[in-house]
Amino acid sequence: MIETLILGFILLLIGLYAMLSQKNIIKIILGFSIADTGVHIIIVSLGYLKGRRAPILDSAVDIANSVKEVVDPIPSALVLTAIVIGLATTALMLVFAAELHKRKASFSIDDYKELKW
Amino acid sequence: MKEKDIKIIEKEMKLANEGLPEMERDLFADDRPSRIEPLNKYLEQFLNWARARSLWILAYGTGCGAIELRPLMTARFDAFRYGIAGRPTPRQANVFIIGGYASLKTIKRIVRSYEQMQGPKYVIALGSCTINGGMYYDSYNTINRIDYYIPVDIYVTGCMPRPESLIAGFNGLKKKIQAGQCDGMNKYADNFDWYKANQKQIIKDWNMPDYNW
Amino acid sequence: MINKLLIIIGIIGMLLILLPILVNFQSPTNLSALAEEYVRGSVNDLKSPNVVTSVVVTYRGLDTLGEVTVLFLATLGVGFLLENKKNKSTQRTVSENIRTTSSFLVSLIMVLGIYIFTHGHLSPGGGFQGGVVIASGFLLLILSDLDFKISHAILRFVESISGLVYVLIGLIGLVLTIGFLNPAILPLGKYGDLFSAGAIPLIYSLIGLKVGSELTNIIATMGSDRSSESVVKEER
Amino acid sequence: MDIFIKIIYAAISILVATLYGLILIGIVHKIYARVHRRIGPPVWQPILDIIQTHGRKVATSHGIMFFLGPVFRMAGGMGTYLFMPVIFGSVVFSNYSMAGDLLLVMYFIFFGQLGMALGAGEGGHPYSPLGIARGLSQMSTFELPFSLAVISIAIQYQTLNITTIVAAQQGGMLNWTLFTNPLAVIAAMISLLGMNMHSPFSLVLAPQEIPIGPPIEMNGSFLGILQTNRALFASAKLVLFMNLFFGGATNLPIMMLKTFSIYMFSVFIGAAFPRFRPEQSFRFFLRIPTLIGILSVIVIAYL
Amino acid sequence: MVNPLYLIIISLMAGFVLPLLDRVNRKLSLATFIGVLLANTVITGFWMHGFIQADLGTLSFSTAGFTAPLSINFQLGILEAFVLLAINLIGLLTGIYLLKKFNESPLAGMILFIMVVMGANGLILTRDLFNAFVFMEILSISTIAIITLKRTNESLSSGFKYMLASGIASIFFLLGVVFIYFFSGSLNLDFININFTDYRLIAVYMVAIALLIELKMFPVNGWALDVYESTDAGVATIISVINSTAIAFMFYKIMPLLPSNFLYIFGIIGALTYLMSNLMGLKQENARRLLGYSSIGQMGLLLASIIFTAGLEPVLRIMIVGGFFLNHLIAKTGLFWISGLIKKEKLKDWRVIRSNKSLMIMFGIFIFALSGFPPFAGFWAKWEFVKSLLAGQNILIIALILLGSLFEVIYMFRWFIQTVKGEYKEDELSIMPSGKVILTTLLGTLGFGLGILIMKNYYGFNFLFTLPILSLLFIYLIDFLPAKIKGIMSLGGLAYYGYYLYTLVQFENPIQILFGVIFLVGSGVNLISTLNRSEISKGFYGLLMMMIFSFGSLLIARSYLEFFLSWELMTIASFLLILRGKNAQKASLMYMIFSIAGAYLMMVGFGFAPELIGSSALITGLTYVQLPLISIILLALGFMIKSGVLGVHVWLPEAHAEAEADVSSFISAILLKAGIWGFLLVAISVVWNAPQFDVYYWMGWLGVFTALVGAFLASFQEDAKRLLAYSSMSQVGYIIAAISMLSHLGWVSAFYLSLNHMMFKSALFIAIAGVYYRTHTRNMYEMGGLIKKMPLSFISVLISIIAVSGVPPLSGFGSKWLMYSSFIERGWYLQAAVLFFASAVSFLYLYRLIHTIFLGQAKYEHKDVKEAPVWFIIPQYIFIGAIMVLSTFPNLLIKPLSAMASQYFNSNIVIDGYNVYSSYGHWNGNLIMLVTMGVFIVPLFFLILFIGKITKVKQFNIVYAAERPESPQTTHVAHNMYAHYRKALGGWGKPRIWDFWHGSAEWAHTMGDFFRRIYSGNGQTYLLHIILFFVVVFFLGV
Repeated sequence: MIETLILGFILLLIGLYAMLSQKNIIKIILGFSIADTGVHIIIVSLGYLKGRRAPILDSAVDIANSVKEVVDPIPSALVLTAIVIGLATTALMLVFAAELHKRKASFSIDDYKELKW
Repeated sequence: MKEKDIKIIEKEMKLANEGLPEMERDLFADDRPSRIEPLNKYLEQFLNWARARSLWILAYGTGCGAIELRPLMTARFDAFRYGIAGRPTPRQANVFIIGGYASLKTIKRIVRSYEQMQGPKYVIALGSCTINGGMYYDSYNTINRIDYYIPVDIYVTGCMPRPESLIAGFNGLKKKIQAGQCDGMNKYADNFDWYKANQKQIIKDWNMPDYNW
Repeated sequence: MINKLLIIIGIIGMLLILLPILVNFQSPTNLSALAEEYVRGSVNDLKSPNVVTSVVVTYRGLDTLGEVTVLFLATLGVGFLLENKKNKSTQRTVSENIRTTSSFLVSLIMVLGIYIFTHGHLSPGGGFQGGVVIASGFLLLILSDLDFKISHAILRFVESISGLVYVLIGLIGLVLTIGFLNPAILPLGKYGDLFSAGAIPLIYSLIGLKVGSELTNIIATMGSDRSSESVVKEER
Repeated sequence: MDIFIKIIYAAISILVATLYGLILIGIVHKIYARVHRRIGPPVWQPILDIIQTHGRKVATSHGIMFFLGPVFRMAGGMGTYLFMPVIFGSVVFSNYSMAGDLLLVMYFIFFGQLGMALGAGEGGHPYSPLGIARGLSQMSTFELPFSLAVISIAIQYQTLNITTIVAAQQGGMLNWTLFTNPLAVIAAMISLLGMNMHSPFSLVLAPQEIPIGPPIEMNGSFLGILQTNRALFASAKLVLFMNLFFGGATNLPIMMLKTFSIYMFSVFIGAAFPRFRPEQSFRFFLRIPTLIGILSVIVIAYL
Repeated sequence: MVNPLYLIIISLMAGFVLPLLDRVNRKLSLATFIGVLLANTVITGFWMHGFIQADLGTLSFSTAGFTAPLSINFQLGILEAFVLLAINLIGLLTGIYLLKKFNESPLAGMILFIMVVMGANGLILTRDLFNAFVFMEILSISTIAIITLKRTNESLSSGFKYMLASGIASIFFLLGVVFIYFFSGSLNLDFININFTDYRLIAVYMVAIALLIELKMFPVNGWALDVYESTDAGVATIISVINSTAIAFMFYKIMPLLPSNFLYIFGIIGALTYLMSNLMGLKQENARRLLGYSSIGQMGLLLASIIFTAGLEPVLRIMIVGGFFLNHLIAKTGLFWISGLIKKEKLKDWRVIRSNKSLMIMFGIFIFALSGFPPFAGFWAKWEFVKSLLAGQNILIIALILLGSLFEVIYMFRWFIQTVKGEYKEDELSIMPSGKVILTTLLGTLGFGLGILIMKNYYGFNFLFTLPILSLLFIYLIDFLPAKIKGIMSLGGLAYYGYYLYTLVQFENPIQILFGVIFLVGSGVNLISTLNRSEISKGFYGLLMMMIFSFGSLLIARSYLEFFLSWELMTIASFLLILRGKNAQKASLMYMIFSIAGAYLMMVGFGFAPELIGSSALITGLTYVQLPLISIILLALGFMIKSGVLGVHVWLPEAHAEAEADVSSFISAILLKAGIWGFLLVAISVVWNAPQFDVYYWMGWLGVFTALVGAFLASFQEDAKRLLAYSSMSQVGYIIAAISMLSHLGWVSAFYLSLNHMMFKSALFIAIAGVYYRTHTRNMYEMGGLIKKMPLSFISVLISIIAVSGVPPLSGFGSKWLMYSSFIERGWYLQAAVLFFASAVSFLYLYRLIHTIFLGQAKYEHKDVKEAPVWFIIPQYIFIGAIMVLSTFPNLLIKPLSAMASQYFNSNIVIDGYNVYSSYGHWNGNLIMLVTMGVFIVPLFFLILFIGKITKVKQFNIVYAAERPESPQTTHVAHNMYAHYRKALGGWGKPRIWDFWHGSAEWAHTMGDFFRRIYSGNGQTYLLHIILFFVVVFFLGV
């Protein structure tokens, strides 16, 4: 489904742009989340087949002819894992942000360059 | 005498070099000058002949008489035709011209330079000042008689003596040499203690070795 | 300025790189061979109507195990970072309405969560979804009930035990030489039943417990950590 | 038996060369005197001087190397002389030229200089090393044009053997290297100025700066030997140049005539020019004469 | 065998169970922790063993009861087993290393550590792309979390930067994987069978870029540096080693998917990373960050090697990639561990390591290993890699890698030297836990053993070639003995070695015997001078014997590799020997840098060279191959660097001057000859197989000007040893020019001069060593008048300088005569003139040497100086005796030398009795000697007869303008003796070459400093780098 794919790409780019341009760490993390979501949307929309149903073979689906009726289950499976991993990453990022803030009372990424060169 | 005693005496014969700082005494020779006899009469005569014709002046202008050496060596009087040539170092010269009065400062250098000349060596004393002090006879800073300090072979009188008289003096020296009468070196060695005493009496800050080899 | 320019160049560059995919994108008309295999296999081999669940729990079970691990690691990391920072000072008050309603709702949410993960192989949903739902229940409790204290020890215990059992179930398959994480260690049962599809419901339940406890743990840890504010105040 | 005769011949040869060299120095004094409008000493004055120096009754020695320095110097002079043929075709004056070629002679020149430098060095007088430093530096610079000239004639005659080189120049004046390879001769003659150490290249003795330089502590017989060697060495160098560039000599008078003429070249230049400063001298040799030398090699080798 | 899935299962179970166990007892959890790591290691060890025992092929292990495309499968082949074993072993060791730390910190640390190892294991094993993504996430999340084991502001912020970068990377990876699935319909690497062309390219590109980012390629690696700098040493180890390795392996797995042009670009990026990170490392002063730069560089190298060895046969490929990998693994682990033990940030503060000898040795081992020295794995890998790159014509990559390697050597050895030579104060001492030290030592030994293993088993080196290393080890074992005993043992060993080589190995070519004499007999005699050592002299004899035996191996080497191996061993030994000097820091560093540069040139040169036929010694083998021009130039340059030819001579004076007194003679007299030996070998191959372009003509010019410039520089030195060093340079110039002539007479003169130079330069250096031993100064102007105190030394110096100067009648003239004859004969006229000039200039320094030391005015402080010790006198007089004999009977030498050279050229010298005839002239050494003695004796007797009464006067009895001298210092003309000459030379006298190298060094540092500014420390900038990198590389590839 091209529309959702475009949406995914837009979200990805917006997320990346936010990560690059925003100085606030929280906003950067948000940017990451947006980009991540974009990626998830892209994954799902790649697996979508027009006019088909979710890959749950209950009574609504003709089991014998199921391969013709359901969408690709793999991207769905993948996205499930990806979401959880994204969640974990985001959580860890946020904790880092909190911990950093605790030390310098600043959310600006420019303030955290003690180490360089 | 036993050999041991000779050694002791030889050791006593060494010069003390007391005027020198402790550290430097080792750096100077401490032998006394000694009398040297000619080996062979005929050889000596031949050598004296040659010595008389090859007089090398120590180019050290000790006093105002040194001014006369320039015309002597240059075109007008040309002493080189007699075999008289200048030498820049006492090691190689055999004639020392005391060019007039010797101040207390100069006498020290004169003694040192004289001692560093290799014998046989001759001294020509120039002008009255070297004989009796001349016009500086009563100066507090000049010595009156040079031959108290080093043996002189020829005096050339005058104040100043002209180059002509200097040449005459050289001729006299030559005759003396050829006759074998110029023995200043041995005279100095024989009377070394006397000369040294005289020198030390007049040179108060004696900071040289006792004999400047 | 140059920085901004470079960012824009970078983003435009990305766009240019990604654009050909969009331009050439053609929605597939058929499932890929692998997907077809999965769809058939889910029915025939695993007796699980939810193909996604089959894929997640069985075919790509190792992924799921890894995913659980990632979450576990995140929990650990969060705990590791925020440790020894217990600061209970709070000035917030919560209204009676909210407290009452939430305590009522929580039990429903919990039941829903359990439902979701136990029916993972039958209907949309599964261990993760159920776990998240359970955790949201706890979140509600934490937000609404100020005195609510959840025991980290219990959470960890649940977390550990469920993780351990999950691995052990997998291990049984390996020991029986039918493959690591093979749900066929239990009878497959009848297609469409609650107790069917072998160990899938069991695994999903464990995952649900684990995810629930892990998320709760994260939330609780983060929630209990308000020390940052006080530090800021001191600094000012 | 042969070898003893050879030794006697060599002794005669050296004696002649030394006497000739001494007279040559006497003549130079005379010429200088005439230039100064003086009468000057008799031509045998150098001989008298040598007798006088040897006649000194005492001598001071600074040590073994000081003692051996003049010996080295003399040996260098004698060796240099002995390793080349003096008179073409003469048995008496062929010396020990069979021991080696031109390279040997060129390097044996250093033997005496090095020994003397060591002897003078042990004298402990600061002027000695100053003079030696100047001398060595200058030597290194005039060796360059000289070596170029030597290489040039080596290419020309296809040999480094002095006797062969002389032989190739026989049969008329136009066969001399002077005419067949003038560029090499110019380069070599300019470096001869430096070799002879007459002003303007009298850096080593430099009477007004470092009075007589290295031998300042030398006295008595040491000086006598040095004086003797100066004569011998001068004639040796002149013989070398004569052999290489001026057709050699077939008998003694011609040899004397030729060497005298070569010597006069540097003497007259010395009488007319004041002394260079060291760096001026070095630069001089490294510029024009070197270029001429290079040119001579290029002309001979590649044109 | 155990299913590799257990690697994952055990770790996971442990991870889940540990929180419970920890409630019971911390000790229990620690035991579990170590148990898991141990179990991993044992499992992989068994697998590795199994793969070595039998060819099991590649095994596949699927999960969930389904086969591959359906389920996720693991693959285990020998490659996987090898990498797994390595990282699990390092994991185990690092785990032990960190045990104390873990005991004190929260439990999470341990679990995270296990998870890092597990993630790495999974990443290596899995064949499923998405599964790889999961493991990569496990790996990076656990790594990031464990970074905060050391809780500082820096580690937190660097961890955050890491998160951002790896977040982006994981987005790329995920997208890439999904696209791959979308295009190919499969996630399993074994089942992806479409080409990713045009718009599909982006799929694999994204995956690859994500891996490159995680691999910390330049310039997307700023965050990694921060992490390395800020985190705990053990954690840095696992990031540098375990994490990176797993990802590199992942990259290896996806390589088949990538189009070749992109692979090439990635390879270049790898090489560029190696270059850039090492360049930037130059400017670094923080030890941990420096290690970070080095780690990143090594990863770049690893990546490049993975990519560029793709076409090779598997064993060789494992050799190269595995070699680099193991080398990096061991060395970097060791260095990071040491950094944890030292607890010092600044490089120069590492000098406290001197308080712990074994740690210091390990530090050295790691540095040498990292710099690619034999016998460590990196050496072999680099050798083979360069060779294979050359076969593929990848010159650019070689240039990048070797340049990078050079920079690495520079900073590594600068650090090493600073560390082992720096003085430390007692209060700086840190107590180092012995357990960790033992662990580090174990690791170092492991690395060493591995290298030896490769050497023995892969290449099957002869015992003789391992002898240098074995002798070092052996003497290290008996190092507690007094120096004299060790010295005598060494002499005995050397004598037997020489005998063994002569009788049993049997040289194929007489030239080998000549150089054998130079190398072994020369060393033996020089060895006598070392017997003067009264202290124990720890390490000295080991290194010395290592150097000498490497000389021997150079002689008998039969292949390029044998030669190069011996060459590098020689470099190590000589470098360490030089380093033993008191102020040798700068000198030894310069020596090392130039040696390494030379070695790299040689390596490339050998790479271009065609294979040798048969197994005869190199000197025979090279005759039959035609070296290409480039090979000739590179090899010759490499050898000339070692001989200190003009332009690259700057190391030479420093090394000679600053080495210990008795070492300098080895360096000058013998080590320089090793360069000559190599140069000769190249020349031999050119003689019959002349290349189109007469490169040797220009080398001749180079040699000639080396001689001239060396002579001038020697004349302007104040330091006696430096003077001799420049003199050596000058002499080597002669030899090089003579060899370059490629003519019979030229080679005879080169051989003659080589042998002569060995003798007189040894004598001179030992004499100066004796003087230094007594006066404790090398400045010539501080000496003077020593002839009366050290007459024997004086005589030996006198004879030697006469021999150097080439004044007849001593043997030096022979060389001069041969030289000029050959030059004129060959038609090199202007060269001959320059040599003439040089030899005239050499009088300047020779006189200066002997005058300012032995003549002139003695100083007060040297009043009580005695003659040099007898151990210095004996070797001098052995050499002097040899010189005298050879001077009197030159034919003893000329005849065999002529025979040696006539193997290659038509002989055109005629030897008739004592006469030697060339086509230009002749020379009779015996007669010259007799005549000279005669003319010497005549004036001597004359003088004795006529001198009259001699008064032996003393030092100050000089005419001094009627005054007495003030002091010896003001009376001794010594300082700046040739000032006038320098003035005359004007602009030519300026040290331009020195300035050039200084300028280059400065420039490199400035460049390093300039480039490292991109690492602004801002996490966002790093993100920008990543995005731009992504875009730029893509468009580059397309």
